[in-house]
Amino acid sequence: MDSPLRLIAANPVDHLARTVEALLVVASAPLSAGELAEAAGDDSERVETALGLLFERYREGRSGIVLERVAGGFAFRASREAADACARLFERPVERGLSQAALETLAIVAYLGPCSRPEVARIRGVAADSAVASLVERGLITEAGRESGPGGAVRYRTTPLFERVFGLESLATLPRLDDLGDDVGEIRSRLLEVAEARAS
Amino acid sequence: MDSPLRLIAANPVDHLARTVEALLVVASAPLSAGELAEAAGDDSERVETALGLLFERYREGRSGIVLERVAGGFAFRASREAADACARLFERPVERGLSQAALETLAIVAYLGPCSRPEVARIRGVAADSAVASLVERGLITEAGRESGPGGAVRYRTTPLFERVFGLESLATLPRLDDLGDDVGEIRSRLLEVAEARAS
Amino acid sequence: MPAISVRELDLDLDAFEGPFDLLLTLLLKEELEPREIDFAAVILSFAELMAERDELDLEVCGEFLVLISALLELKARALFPDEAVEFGELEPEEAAEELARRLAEYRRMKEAAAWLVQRLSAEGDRFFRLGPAPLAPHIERKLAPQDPQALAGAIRALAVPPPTVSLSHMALRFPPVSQFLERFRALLMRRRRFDFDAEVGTLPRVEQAVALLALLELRKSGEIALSQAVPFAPIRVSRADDERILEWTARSA
Repeated sequence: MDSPLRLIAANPVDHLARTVEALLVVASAPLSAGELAEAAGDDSERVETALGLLFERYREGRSGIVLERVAGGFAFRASREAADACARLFERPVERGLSQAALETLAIVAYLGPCSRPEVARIRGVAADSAVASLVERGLITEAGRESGPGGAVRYRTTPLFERVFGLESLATLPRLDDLGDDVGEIRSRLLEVAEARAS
Repeated sequence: MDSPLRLIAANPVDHLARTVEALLVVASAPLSAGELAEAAGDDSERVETALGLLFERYREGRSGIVLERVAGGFAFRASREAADACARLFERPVERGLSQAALETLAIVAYLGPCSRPEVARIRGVAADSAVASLVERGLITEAGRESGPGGAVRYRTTPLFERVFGLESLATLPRLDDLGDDVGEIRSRLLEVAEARAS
Repeated sequence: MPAISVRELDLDLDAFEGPFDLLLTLLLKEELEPREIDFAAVILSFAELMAERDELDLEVCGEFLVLISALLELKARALFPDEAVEFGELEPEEAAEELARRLAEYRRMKEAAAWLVQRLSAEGDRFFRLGPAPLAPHIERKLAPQDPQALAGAIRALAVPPPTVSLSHMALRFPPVSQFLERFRALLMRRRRFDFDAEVGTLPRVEQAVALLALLELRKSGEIALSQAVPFAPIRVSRADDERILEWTARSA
């Protein structure tokens, strides 16, 4: 145990304050004084003292990082003077388009009608979990019941937002795929056939 | 326009440094100097100068928040001295329980990527499906198109999170493969040496 | 526990007795016929050696898998000499070269994986935030308008048959199992049963082997029933439902 030495070597609350800083910069939700004390292995009173130091160090006008007391505890935020810069950071189009995985998944759900993740995975030849999750999060697809039978997988369909983003009046106005088959059933079996050939 | 006034009122790079601090504390991934400059509405050179100031302020031993150059950009992390406190509060879901198969697959994708499951399987001599799935789920690798255009197997590459978890500035900082392990000639001559020794 | 090496594995087979390393070398130098070697016994010896040790040594297992799969490839090649000639047989030196190249590649990747493990433990005290900051601005990122043709393009791309993979390095060309799956399914649509040997007897041996795999696949999925009067007699293939009906009729009779 080297903590007694450290307590002598430096201002003990300074060291605790550094630990609290570290905890707050890693946290993705506000931390209470109790949580901070437990993680730091110290008592709440000393943690409050350390937080006092940090409030002084991380305040508007002095630092771009500002310590804030919010419901549920303490968290860092960006200073108000940097608000414009932060807005520019968050508004910048990180991904201009859709990834290959997202586009393929979306196309399968749009053309073949409600599809489950296993179906999408079979056609694409790779697990579809993260692509489906990101499309749900973006609001481009949504749950649409389950496959028949007990324990059937959740199916997904496209949303009105999807139609808006792609400038479609309805799914019926999707570009035609006559070259691939006469109806959805035919296109589906063709895709499955190719997927099987790819897997063999 | 209030910037001329600010230029007089304070050290201009100090102000920029505060903006960069603010951007880094809210960002969810490392930011490059270019991204920081764009968000701050300043030029990259001045941003580099501001980063120099911040490297001095946020370094191990001096602060619980440490600035590091990682995954092609700059990011805050907790100081190493606060690791025990962090470990009490936060999980490390990305790297916990990585299997040997997953690590070998990760190495192959990092060095030879983008590469497909069949390519990984050819090198390892066993199917790589579950290892690939677990790496995708952890966010360490991601899809990167298909082999030789449409119809081919899906390829994978490592993510910025991979570089971050392994503390790499970029993939270029991985050790050279030539420095790891024997080369073909050496193994071959050893095989033949053994054969001759046994035959005589 | 002392480290073991696959190469030092002691083997006692009908056609060979000695360390694995020697077996490997003799096979590569063509002083031993791969078809004489009982690879199941080699795998069994290895499994026994592993079982004697409480700890699972993944290093050794990995090396063993690579070596044994390379040897199985040599054996597979030797089992089909006619076809092998057609596609150009590898000289023993070339085979040794190929095996050494693969081992080196795999070994380098294992070294790279070991480096990653080392790195991970060295960086174990580096904590950073995963996900958004607690008080970061919440701005809904809107997707720019997209072209619906991209969707059609994605489906068309998925409907493109994969390019045929070159297996020339294996000196053997295997037709896909799916080819026989479809052929047998179509056959059973037209006929209630057929004789496997009569159906594939005229095909090259490689294709016969693949056809047998397809047959096993269909049996596994319950689509067909197989019967054979005695070992090596012709294999009779019939629809699974027919067989059930027959069985049921027989039992109730």
